Amino acid sequence: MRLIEELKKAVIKGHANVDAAYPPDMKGQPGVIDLVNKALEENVELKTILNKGLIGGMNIVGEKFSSGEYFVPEMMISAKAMKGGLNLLEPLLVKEPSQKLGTVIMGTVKGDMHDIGKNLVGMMLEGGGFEVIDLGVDVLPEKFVKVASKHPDALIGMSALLTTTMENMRETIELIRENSLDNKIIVGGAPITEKFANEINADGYSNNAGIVVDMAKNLLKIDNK
Amino acid sequence: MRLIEELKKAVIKGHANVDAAYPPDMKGQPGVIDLVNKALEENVELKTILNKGLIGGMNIVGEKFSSGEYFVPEMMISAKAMKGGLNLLEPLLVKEPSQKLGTVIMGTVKGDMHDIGKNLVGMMLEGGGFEVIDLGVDVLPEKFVKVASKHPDALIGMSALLTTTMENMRETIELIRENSLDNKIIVGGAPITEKFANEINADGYSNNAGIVVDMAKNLLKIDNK
Amino acid sequence: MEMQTQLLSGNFELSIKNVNNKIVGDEAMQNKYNLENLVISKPEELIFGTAPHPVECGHGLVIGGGQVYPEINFTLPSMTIEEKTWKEVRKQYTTIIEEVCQRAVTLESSGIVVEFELLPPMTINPEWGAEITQILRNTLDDFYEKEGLRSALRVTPVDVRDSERPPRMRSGKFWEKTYQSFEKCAEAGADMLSIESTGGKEVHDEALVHGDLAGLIFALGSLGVRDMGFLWSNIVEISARHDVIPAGDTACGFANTAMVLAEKKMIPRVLAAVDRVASVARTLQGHLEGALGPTKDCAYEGPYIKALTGVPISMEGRTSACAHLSTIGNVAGACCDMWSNESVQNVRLLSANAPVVSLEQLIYDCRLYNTAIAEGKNYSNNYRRLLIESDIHRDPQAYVLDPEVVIKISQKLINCDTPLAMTFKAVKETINIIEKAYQDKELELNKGDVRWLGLLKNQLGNIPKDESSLLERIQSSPLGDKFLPQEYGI
Amino acid sequence: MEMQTQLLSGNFELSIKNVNNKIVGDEAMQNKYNLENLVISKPEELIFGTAPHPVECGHGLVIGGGQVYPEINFTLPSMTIEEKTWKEVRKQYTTIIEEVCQRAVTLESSGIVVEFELLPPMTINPEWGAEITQILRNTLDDFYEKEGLRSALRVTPVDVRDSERPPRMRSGKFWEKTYQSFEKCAEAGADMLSIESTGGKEVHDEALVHGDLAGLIFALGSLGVRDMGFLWSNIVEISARHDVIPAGDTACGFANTAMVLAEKKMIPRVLAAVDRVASVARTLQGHLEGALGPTKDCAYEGPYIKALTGVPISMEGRTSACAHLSTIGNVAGACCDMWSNESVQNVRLLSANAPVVSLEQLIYDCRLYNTAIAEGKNYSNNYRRLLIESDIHRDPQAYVLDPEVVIKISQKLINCDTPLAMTFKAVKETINIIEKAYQDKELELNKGDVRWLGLLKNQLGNIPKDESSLLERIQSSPLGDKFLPQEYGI
Ligand code: B12
Ligand code: B12
Ligand code: SF4
Ligand code: SF4
Ligand SMILES: [Zn+2]
Ligand SMILES: [Zn+2]
Ligand SMILES: [Zn+2]
Repeated sequence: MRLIEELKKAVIKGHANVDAAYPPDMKGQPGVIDLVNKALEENVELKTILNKGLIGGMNIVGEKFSSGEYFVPEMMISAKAMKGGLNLLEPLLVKEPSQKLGTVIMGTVKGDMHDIGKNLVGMMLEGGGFEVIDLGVDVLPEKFVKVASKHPDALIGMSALLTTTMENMRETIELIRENSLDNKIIVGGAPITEKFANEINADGYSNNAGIVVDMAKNLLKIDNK
Repeated sequence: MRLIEELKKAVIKGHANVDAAYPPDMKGQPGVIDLVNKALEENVELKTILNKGLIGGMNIVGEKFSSGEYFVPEMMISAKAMKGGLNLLEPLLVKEPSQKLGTVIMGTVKGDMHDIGKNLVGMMLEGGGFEVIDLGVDVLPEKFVKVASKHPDALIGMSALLTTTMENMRETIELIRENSLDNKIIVGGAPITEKFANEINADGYSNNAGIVVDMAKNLLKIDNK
Repeated sequence: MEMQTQLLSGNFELSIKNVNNKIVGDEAMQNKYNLENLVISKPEELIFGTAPHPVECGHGLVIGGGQVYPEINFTLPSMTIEEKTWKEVRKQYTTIIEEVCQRAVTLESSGIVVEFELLPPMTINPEWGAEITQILRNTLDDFYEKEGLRSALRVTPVDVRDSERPPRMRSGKFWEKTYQSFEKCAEAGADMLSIESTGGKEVHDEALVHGDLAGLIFALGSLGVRDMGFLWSNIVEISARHDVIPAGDTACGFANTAMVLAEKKMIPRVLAAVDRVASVARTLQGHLEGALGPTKDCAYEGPYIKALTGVPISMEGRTSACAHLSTIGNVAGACCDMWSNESVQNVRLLSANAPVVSLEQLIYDCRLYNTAIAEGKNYSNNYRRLLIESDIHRDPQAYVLDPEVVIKISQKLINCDTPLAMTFKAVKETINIIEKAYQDKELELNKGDVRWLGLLKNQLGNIPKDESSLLERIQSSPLGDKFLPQEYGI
Repeated sequence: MEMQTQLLSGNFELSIKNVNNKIVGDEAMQNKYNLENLVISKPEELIFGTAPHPVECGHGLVIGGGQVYPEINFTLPSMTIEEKTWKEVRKQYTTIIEEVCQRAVTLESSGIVVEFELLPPMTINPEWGAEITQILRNTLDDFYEKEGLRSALRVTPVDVRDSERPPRMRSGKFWEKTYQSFEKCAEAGADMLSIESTGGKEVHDEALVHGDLAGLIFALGSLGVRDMGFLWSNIVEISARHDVIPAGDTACGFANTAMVLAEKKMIPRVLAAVDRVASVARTLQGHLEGALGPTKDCAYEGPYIKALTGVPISMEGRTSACAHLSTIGNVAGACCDMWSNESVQNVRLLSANAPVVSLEQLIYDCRLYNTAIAEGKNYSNNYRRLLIESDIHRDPQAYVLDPEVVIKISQKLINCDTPLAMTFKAVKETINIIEKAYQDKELELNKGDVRWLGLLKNQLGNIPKDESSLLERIQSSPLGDKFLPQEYGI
């Protein structure tokens, strides 16, 4: 379908709507919002707009980022453009569980203020169809427990950038388990190694935002189509 | 006593006997053997010859080494000269336990061939009055157990220089304990840290041959006079 | 100085404090920073080892007085810092400093600078930071007395104001702790005080990952400058009371974050290069308040500061690869007065603990600098050229550190009306110079960087230049609720 | 060549093997090592980046052909190597090589050499060593194809013959495993073969800690040379069969042990310096058998080998501080053709894993060498002078690496009748040259070293010069039962 291809391209290029100045070479052309509206008018199936157009476009953006062609700002812009389209679809989509892939609780651990990596991971997860509850930085173990107990099926993602706060991950995981919560837990951040992740009994580890979506799908047993 | 002072000096200078060419500036002067013989003729108390002359001299050698004035070869030469003197005393000394301070079983662990550090430590211990049983290099855990079971009061010293053989120390210590042996165990070698030593339940650690004698005395509860 | 008043009023102190300091030479401070002329205006005078305004500190070390000294940094291995681990923490620092001093003696270093960068719990508990400062002080003194090792101690509290979002910069517990930490460390024996301050960072971080030039300029040229004014007037005051050197700051949380993100291919290198030069007015503000140098090791904007003010600078390059990878490992040394490893954990390597390894590498680097100086102009010029030439054609971040380029851009930075204007100028000139270098085939750029050079130019054309319109634009964007205007005297 | 026959007969092969190798240039090998003249006889021609007999290997790298290449080494972090950890071992090497190659690409290195030094279990189980070789080979090939990264792989089995005391050098399980390890690694994709061989070390270790010069000379000039003859004729033969480069050996177990002991103040530095030059005849023997270079990175006797034979050499200095501290960090680079970090564990530093950090540092070092070469004679000479001058006046070990001194001593080493005579000559000349430099105030020595200079001179006067008398003296000393004469063809 030409229209969906056009929509996909607008997502890839991060062109939000006809008036958006970005990217300079698409000024004046229809953007994501315009094209989603047009598709709705033409009665294209919602699923197609969502999966082929919006998410399909974001997947390409992710690939371009992994291959070094795109930078984070470009990914941000595309994500924002895509969200604009998503907002139009949301009221129309039936609230079925199938529609949101799942929930992820993200936070940087106690004592640590670094959040660039955590935010990036969160963004990728949102782009991949997850709902992200961002607890921010310097998150106490008790806070993780509190939120997790409300979302027993959610994946928990923790970030730490300091060698002196890594240990707080262990503490947090222990407290979560002591509270008999069995949420899956993934960890990351520059000083974290796979070995360390194993040692503290995390369920997943990655030093790469690119593969986090797949990891989340695996852990939450979501069909990886 | 002049004579004992002279003997002490001969030990310090490593001058074995009147004919010894080392050190060049003492050629022709009486050496350790000559002076011990003279002291015996003059009926100096055995204990005085041993503690004030021979061991007293070696203590100064140890200090000179620690302060950077002496090198290992000079320590070796003094140790050898001292042993010459010791050999003369041995048949005369009553075989009391007080006379040998204690026994140390030394070895480089399985898979590791580095022995310079181990030998140095062994030498210091001998110089300090201990009997040293040297098991050599690449010593299997079973071998340590076998020898230790014959010497239940002996201190065990293990050396490892490779990051890939450090773990064999742990294995060895575990096997020793499984065999219900409670010998004190000390470890060392370039990659070993105090933290690691604690982790594998060693009783002592040092990266410095200089302090090993004191450590051994402490662990074996020998009066540190 | 006058330039500042137009924009920044109130709690922004503009006269240079009359610090009871140990600065060498007797020029009135006022004359040094008129910013109508460059203190160093010829590229060939922007050299390693010599600064127009050297600083004497510690056991008679003169920084910028004709020699380059190693600056060694270190941090704890993986462990927590709390009551129950404190004994171990003390032990770690005790061992590190002894091993490091011993190696400096063996390698006959003519002097060393030790930097102690506090970790957050040591600033939150100012006594802790002071306790470690004391340990380092005592060992340095011992080695001076027993072995004649000359040394100086730089102490760098953490800017814990960054611990809340949005951060409070001039009030609240975290600001109080930061202030106390300076006070206590100065008492405990620091020779110099520094900080990696973060005012404006809450906006800058966000702007960076969005590639938003307006946000970057506002964060650095408005918020950053304002906070530096506030913060450094306080540090200068504390320094004067304790007779220590108020040394300098760094745009670490800004331009180095950009550098590290560029290394990870997250943002384009041209953006990081532009951000670097855009940070000059911000870091400069500390010196306008009375900071005497040496600048912080990780302030790669140092060459600009040296040209503008004449203070000595600390830099780091290939030997700080243990702390951050970069594409500017050699050129960073072209005009340094100290040479640092940035930071390394106290972990055991095959030879020795990592801080000892770093120090050994720094000492060999300094031997090269200092032998070149001793052998005369021909040698030092030649060596400096190697440092420069080997890096600058491969990356715009290296290119903007070429002393030729530094002087060229700095010429445009004097006589600006306000720090914000200076920041705009820096961005504009840097974009132009990079573009020209690329066209002249003086500089390689990859496709993404070329695309971004265009995007940046485009953006720059659409940003309001006066502070109040810029503020308005930022406040109506998603960046608006990231910061508290009153905490910047706005 | 004739010089050898007098002493060493039998299983000692003296003609150079006609290897089907990739050597550049077409001179007959026989002419290269007549040892009647130096191949490089002027100090100013003993320079970095260029060797009279360059070696081409891997993906078109020419070693000694006008550029210095980084040689990166790495080893496992603390872990055991056994059946049940083998998966993790593979993974470690896989990660290391990928990260290292990626960084080389980012920093646009014109090429890299990777050295894989096996650990003992990987030689005892030759398939294991081969498996890792294969992993490295594949990744290097991938990066060549995808990213154009030029590279070469040096593989270095462990000399496990040293696993028994006294060691069997020419028979038994350990020799067989060593031989198989070469064979299998060559098959698995090595471009060059090396070893840190240990023949004579069992005597040398003991002699070293006793400061016994007769023992050192015998260990190096008799046992060492004999074993090098045996071992390298085999390696050359294996290399010919697999079309790989028989590269070179090192006196690591000898002179580097001495260096490390001197660093720990266990033996005097003058003894380590003498031992270094005394190792030349031993390492040279490998090249007489057909080793083509580059010598092993840790062979600090390399400059002598380069002067005598013209083969390219790998060296290491300040950037190998991660593996051993030293006092020769700069001068070691004066005439290197590759520049190495010696070894570093794969541990995480603040920026990246340690091998990546080392590689980055090496690449910046190489940028300096290669920019100096590119800028012309004036630059490369000046830079070389800095490397030399900054080290040589402080330590005799550095002094004997000054190209001036290397050539002066090497002149005396040619035209010796036997390798043992060469070793005696090396000891004598080194003692004299150090003494003179000390008297001329060209070289600082501390009190202990001065004392030992006298002791060494004294000893040298009392050592029998012919091999059989020397052997007799050694056999009647405590060194006598350390080695098995028949294992050296005695
Ligand atoms: C930017 C930065 C800062 C900024 C933070 C800005 C921010 N809002 O985050 C500022 C300047 C504020 C800062 C402050 C400090 N920092 Co800082 N900082 C950095 C720096 C330069 C980059 C970190 C970064 O953002 N990287 C980019 C992101 C994208 O990478 P990442 O976080 O690793 O994330 C990736 C992966 O790890 C993974 N990931 C991350 N999280 C998660 C989570 C999950 C679930 C998963 C699956 C994956 C995942 O995916 C991401 C994408 O690929 C690093 C240096 C470095 N070389 O990393 C130092 C560094 C981390 N900081 C350091 C230090 C010491 C500090 C300070 C203590 C400095 C001081 N003395 O003042 C303070 C501490 C403040 C605090 N309490 O936390 C040290 C840590 C040393 C140590 N001992 O541990 C470092 C290593 C610098 C150094 N070499 O010394 N820092
Ligand atoms: C000499 C040496 C050798 C000699 C050994 C000679 C001998 N007879 O011992 C030779 C050349 C044979 C050798 C071989 C190898 N070596 Co080696 N070797 C060294 C070297 C240079 C010096 C070690 C030494 O003797 N130091 C001097 C002594 C006095 O110090 P020390 O042992 O630490 O001992 C002191 C203290 O630690 C303490 N201590 C020691 N033991 C004990 C015990 C007790 C109970 C106590 C209380 C104290 C104590 O007291 C001593 C006095 O102060 C080191 C480099 C280095 N920087 O240390 C590498 C080194 C240990 N070797 C190394 C390697 C890799 C090897 C080989 C695998 C090389 C190869 N690929 O062929 C083989 C392995 C052989 C084997 N299976 O063990 C690596 C280890 C790397 C790793 N991953 O762990 C090192 C670190 C070199 C490097 N930087 O890469 N090696
Ligand atoms: S490592 Fe580099 S980027 Fe990082 S905090 Fe230190 S200086 Fe800033
Ligand atoms: S570290 Fe240095 S001394 Fe050691 S084994 Fe390697 S080269 Fe030989
Ligand atoms: Zn910094
Ligand atoms: Zn070696
Ligand atoms: Zn090596």
